[in-house]
Amino acid sequence: MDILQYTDEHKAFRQRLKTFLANEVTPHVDQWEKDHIVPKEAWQKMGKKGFLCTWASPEYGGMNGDFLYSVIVAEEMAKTNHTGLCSMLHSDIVVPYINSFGSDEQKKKYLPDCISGDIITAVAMTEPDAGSDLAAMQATAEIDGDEIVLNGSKTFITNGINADLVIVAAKNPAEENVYQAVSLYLVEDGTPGFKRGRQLDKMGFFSQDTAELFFSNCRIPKENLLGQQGMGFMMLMEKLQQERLMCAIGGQAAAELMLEWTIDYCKTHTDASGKPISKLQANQFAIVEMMTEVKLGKAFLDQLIAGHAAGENVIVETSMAKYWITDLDNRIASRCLDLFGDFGLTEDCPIARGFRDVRVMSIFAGTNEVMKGIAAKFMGL
Amino acid sequence: MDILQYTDEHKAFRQRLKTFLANEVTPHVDQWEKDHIVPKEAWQKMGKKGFLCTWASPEYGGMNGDFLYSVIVAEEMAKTNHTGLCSMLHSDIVVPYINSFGSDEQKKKYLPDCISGDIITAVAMTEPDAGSDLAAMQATAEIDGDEIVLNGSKTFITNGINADLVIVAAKNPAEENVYQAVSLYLVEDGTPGFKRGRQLDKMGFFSQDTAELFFSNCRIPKENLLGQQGMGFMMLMEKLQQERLMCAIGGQAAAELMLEWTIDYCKTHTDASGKPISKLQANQFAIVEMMTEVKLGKAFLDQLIAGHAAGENVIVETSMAKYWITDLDNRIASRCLDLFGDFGLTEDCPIARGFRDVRVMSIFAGTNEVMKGIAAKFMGL
Amino acid sequence: MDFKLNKSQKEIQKAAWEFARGEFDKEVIIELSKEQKIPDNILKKSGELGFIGIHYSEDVDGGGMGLFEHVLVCETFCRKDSTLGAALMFSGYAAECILRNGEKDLKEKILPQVVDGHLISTGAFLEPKQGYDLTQVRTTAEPDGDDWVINGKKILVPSGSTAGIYVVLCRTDADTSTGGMSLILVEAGRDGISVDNVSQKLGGRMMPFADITFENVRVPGSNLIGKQGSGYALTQNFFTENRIQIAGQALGTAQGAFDRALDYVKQREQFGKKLAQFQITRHKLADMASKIEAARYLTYYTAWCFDNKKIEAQQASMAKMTAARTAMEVTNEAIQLLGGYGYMTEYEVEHFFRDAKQAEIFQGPPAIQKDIIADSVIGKLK
Amino acid sequence: MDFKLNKSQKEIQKAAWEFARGEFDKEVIIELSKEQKIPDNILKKSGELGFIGIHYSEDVDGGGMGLFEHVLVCETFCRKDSTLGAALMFSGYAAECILRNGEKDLKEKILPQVVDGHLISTGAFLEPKQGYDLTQVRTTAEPDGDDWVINGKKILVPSGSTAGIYVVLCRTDADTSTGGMSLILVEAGRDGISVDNVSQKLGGRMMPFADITFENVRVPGSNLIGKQGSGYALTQNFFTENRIQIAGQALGTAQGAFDRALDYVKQREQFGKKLAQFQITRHKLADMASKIEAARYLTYYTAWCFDNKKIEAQQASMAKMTAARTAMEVTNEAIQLLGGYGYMTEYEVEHFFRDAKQAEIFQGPPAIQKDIIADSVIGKLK
Repeated sequence: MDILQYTDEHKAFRQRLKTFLANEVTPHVDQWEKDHIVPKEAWQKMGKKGFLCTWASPEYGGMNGDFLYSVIVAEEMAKTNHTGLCSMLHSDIVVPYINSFGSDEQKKKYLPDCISGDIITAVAMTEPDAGSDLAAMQATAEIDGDEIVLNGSKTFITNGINADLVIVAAKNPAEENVYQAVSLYLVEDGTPGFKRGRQLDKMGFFSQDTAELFFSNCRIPKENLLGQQGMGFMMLMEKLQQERLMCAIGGQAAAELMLEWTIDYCKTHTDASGKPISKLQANQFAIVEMMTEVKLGKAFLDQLIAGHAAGENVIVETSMAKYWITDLDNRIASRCLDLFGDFGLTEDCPIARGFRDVRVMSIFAGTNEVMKGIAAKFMGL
Repeated sequence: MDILQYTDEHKAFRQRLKTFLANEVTPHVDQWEKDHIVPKEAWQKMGKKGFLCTWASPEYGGMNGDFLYSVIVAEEMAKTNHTGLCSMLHSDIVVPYINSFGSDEQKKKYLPDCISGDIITAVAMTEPDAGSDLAAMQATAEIDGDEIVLNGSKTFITNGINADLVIVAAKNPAEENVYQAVSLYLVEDGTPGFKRGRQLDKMGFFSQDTAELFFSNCRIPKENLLGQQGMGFMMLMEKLQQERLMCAIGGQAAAELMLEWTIDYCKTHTDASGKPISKLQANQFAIVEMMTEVKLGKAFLDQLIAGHAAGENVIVETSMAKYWITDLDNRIASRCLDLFGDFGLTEDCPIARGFRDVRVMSIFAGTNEVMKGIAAKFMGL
Repeated sequence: MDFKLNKSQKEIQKAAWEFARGEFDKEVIIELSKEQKIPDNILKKSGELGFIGIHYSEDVDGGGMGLFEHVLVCETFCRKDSTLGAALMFSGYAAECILRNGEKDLKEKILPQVVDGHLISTGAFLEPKQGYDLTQVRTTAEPDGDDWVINGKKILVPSGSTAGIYVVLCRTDADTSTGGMSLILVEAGRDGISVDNVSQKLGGRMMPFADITFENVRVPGSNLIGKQGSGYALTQNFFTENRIQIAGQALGTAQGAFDRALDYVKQREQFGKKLAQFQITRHKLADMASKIEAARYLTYYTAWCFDNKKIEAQQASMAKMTAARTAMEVTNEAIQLLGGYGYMTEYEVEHFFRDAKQAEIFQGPPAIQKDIIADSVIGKLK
Repeated sequence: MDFKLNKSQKEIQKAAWEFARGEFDKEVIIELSKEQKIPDNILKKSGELGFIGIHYSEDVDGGGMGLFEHVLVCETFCRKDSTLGAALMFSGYAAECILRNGEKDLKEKILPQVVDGHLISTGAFLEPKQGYDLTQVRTTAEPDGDDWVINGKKILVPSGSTAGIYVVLCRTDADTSTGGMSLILVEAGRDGISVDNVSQKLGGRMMPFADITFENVRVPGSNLIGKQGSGYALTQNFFTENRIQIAGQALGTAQGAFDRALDYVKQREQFGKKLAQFQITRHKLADMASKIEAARYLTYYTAWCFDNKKIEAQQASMAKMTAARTAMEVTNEAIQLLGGYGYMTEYEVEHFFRDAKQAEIFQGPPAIQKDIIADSVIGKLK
């Protein structure tokens, strides 16, 4: 009994995407992992085929797809076992800010290129000393005539190197109420005073260009304010729900993928007696237990997706899904590796990359501890 | 976004049941727990109000309710925090054998009284030396003229003392293939040679009359064969799925109930500084983590109920739900008790009973290890 | 480091095991547990043989050994039976406050009776609406002539209905800090004491909780334990000592359930094999054994720290939390391995499970232990 | 029991810590880890200072101490750095086979070079399609004149590409039982050896795995280690010893990650408070500290058993499994406490986490350890 009802159109779209990924992404993944970046052409190819910003209006070149199209892309991308071509962040987290809060001019200027993949986007919230605590933000934006002057630094910025357009959160230093001080600004690549720091050296997510961004007297036109002055915090809060939901969707697909590989390995590898190791009772129980957790996650997530798509208030459930599923990823990665034995300690085992990659999911988009705090708050505890 | 669609009729039924339970069951529970049995009158009251065998045909006095009525009764009964009036076993596990496999005569003879609560039923499968291993069954049934002679003993029989009618599984000693040797028989209270042993002294389930049953040269008419000769094993296998699903449903409701009490306690009890203990971060996280697991179980179970009601093959998922949810019950009972502190060590704390009661759920209806074995088998491992 | 038990420790362990094997009767224990009673004769014998006061000094008829030896006996007794074992070894609950801090006269008057199993002692610390936080104790003891006059209510006092003496934490000073409290010995049966709300217990059924109300209860000034104003600190010290004892109790509870599960799976057949031949059973036993082994050396190390004056509160909390969690996990799995029989009273493991929960919660559930450990691990912040 | 480290143990611990603090450079370690290389100079210094061969007998220039002391150094080194620490202390991997069983001449020829850090050794045990089951080893060594001629393939040999000698488990007898195997020393670089498939590692990156193929490789008869036919048993003995060393490695890995997390939460502020002030952070640290403490005494006890000839395979498996699980749990939580920084290479805990996984899987993941433990716990069934 499926909770989500995919139409034939959805299914055909998924099939086209699978074919595209098999031809244009999977063969390059190992190289991208070595390069620690994905070439911009890959983004453009994806855009041209209609796989970016599937929800966007035809007015800008989009296909006006419902939320299930976003789900499909997130799931299938996760199954390419790499994180560099981070279309989910672009399509379902960053560009929606422009779509929801941008002026008509901004939309006309940016959306078509966002949809075609000619513009890659990023969002710059997190700062070195603030982490998940948005209220501790230090970056400033001051008005100077017709311009806005940005100063500050941001870190852990996904697509940080590739990004052509960055949504930057910064504070008005004159506003004392921190919740009314933050605004969002659009900063284009090449703006003087906007510099990218080094690509951060990390445990996994090798193909993803996570970077630091620096703004020093970076001047942008006033028109680059996104949405209303002082509403940055509200806009971030509003969009964070979908961001976290997308993390959960990607995490769910990753868990399914790792387990699928492991089951396949256990069925096709034998012990010294020639028996497939999937026949060992301890391995069977391990697989059943992991599969049960995967199915639990799936049912909960599907129900949540349906609720989110219907516009329900699902903040508690989204926080729960984000924390539980990304924790599940870590548990599954570790437990699957055990079934591979020493081979699992080499990068030739695909789960090794998974083990390194999923470890950050319980940290980004708000740590899982922050998720539990949000759930507690909205449960009235 | 609810997975199961309850109609207004369902909702009205649930409300009537709640009222009934509040008036006729809850006030007596402590006494029944002390008595280690529930009076037969309670069963009759329940039957007269239409809360037993809700699925049964109007021909026999039933209301022809869909599976959701069974779900409603199982859930609400679990929320009475006792296990003695075990209507779920009667309505959704035992009587369905008669309905599915019984002859017209048998149905006419027994179903009306089963529905009215004048007959309480039990099923006798488990034996002292066999446990979850049905193939190791020892009880025998031999044909002698127009009669069948039963010999053997059964244990852990729910409703064992109250039962007016017992479905007994026994083997034809002449049949070598164990899977074709078992048949089911209807044995009425008072049949010579049918004796009840002592009520078993156990950790919990105090109000439930779990007992040993003995058959020594117990003669029943040939007509008391239920279904076809030698098909007992198949019939048991067929019905076990619903039995295990019902366990999961009861377990889910128990988890929800225990957590609800605990949240309520934490919100209304303060620490020495006067702050409700629900404000302590560690308690908040504990509650959020438990609530997340409860919601995961609920989503998975609702999806499974829908599949089962639609006649899908859900054997893997049923095994998973039974093991995961009953394990969850044990985890939640223990963790909730911690939040009560020393008060949780007294029977005045309602979770204490829950802690003792739920501990058997991961054992009965097939241990959770058996569940994992079934799932592994049907997953093709 | 040297992990060998010395000769006397080995003899104590052996003597405790033989005593328990000879005297602990399953049927009697099950029956008395229902009635929440302790078998008096066994209590007295334990006393006579020196088990109860093994860690008491010789001047009060004790064994003159360390807490390490007490923990060894706790473990051994609870391995044989978790309910009776704990009830015997904690029959002197809180009398350690007198032992460690009392004046010579008070010690000599009271402790020999505890040691020989003729007097059950208890401590009355908790109060309504305070949780485990004892900084706000409201029971008062006021000096009146040579006496103390006590007023207030204590709740969830272990063995509250059977103990002959209570060690009571009272406020003796208008000062509301923790320095304004004292420990005072109160004999049961004094005027103004009422014992009520004796609760049916989930675990540890031979030590029922009760509430004790003191209404103008008068005791002599010499019943003060330790210095006036030291009550809070001495209570914390006692809790530290008691948590180590509970670790020993939990360890034995785990081991006893493990023993029974191991026996069972070696003889029980299912699906044509011994249960012990299934990999999953084997792995469960391996896990259980490993957890017990880890809890054991942490517990022993902690008891050794106590005897060598290296003890800190957080070490005792670690041992208590770890051993009790181990006991919960092991007893829970033992029930599962016994299947339906595991749930039945006569197979015993069900009461080991309930007693493990008692060990896990009593003297502070895990969250309380973690608060204590974190205080020490993190220390002062700059 | 006596849990005090003796004077020499304390000195060793102190010396190891000072050496590691002085010599282990974070940047160098991160850089060399990427290249999967060990810093030669530090390796040689560790040798010169006696750390590598601390548990070797004095006749081969060893320290003459026990495995306990080796474990202490493993723990201390890995606490400072999990990758380099393990690489140094396991630079003599499998040379213990020679130490414990070799003829005098062989020992004197080989071991001093291992002890002084000039020779990396390894053991070649696993073969394709065999898992961890060594009963079906197919690599053969046939006598030919005074030599052995070796043919076969070994996989996943640690430090396979950097080691100067391999201890190779071979079948030396047509007998297909485990009694038909022997350990033979093979020097790297002999004709017929090819080393390939050097893998990028997930953890333990200074000890890359490689496959080694032997094609008519000829070694002198004196390269036989121990008696002919004893190879399987000696390998199991070595695994037992090595698992205890891994327990020490895992313990230090856990402690090192804990240290870093503790430092971090004490200085990092979020939501207007130090992270260390949040109850949930405090409880995490309390949990981590308790787990480390439990793993520590189990590990020490197990090393003590080894030195006192009381060791059994299952005890080593318990220590290895427990300490490695602890390392996984603690390093995982350390990453979480550091948040985004925990994922970044320069904050180190990410490699402690990967190294913990190495410790958990290497020499058998938990399921293998449980099989071993269960064999002993359950014993023979009637």
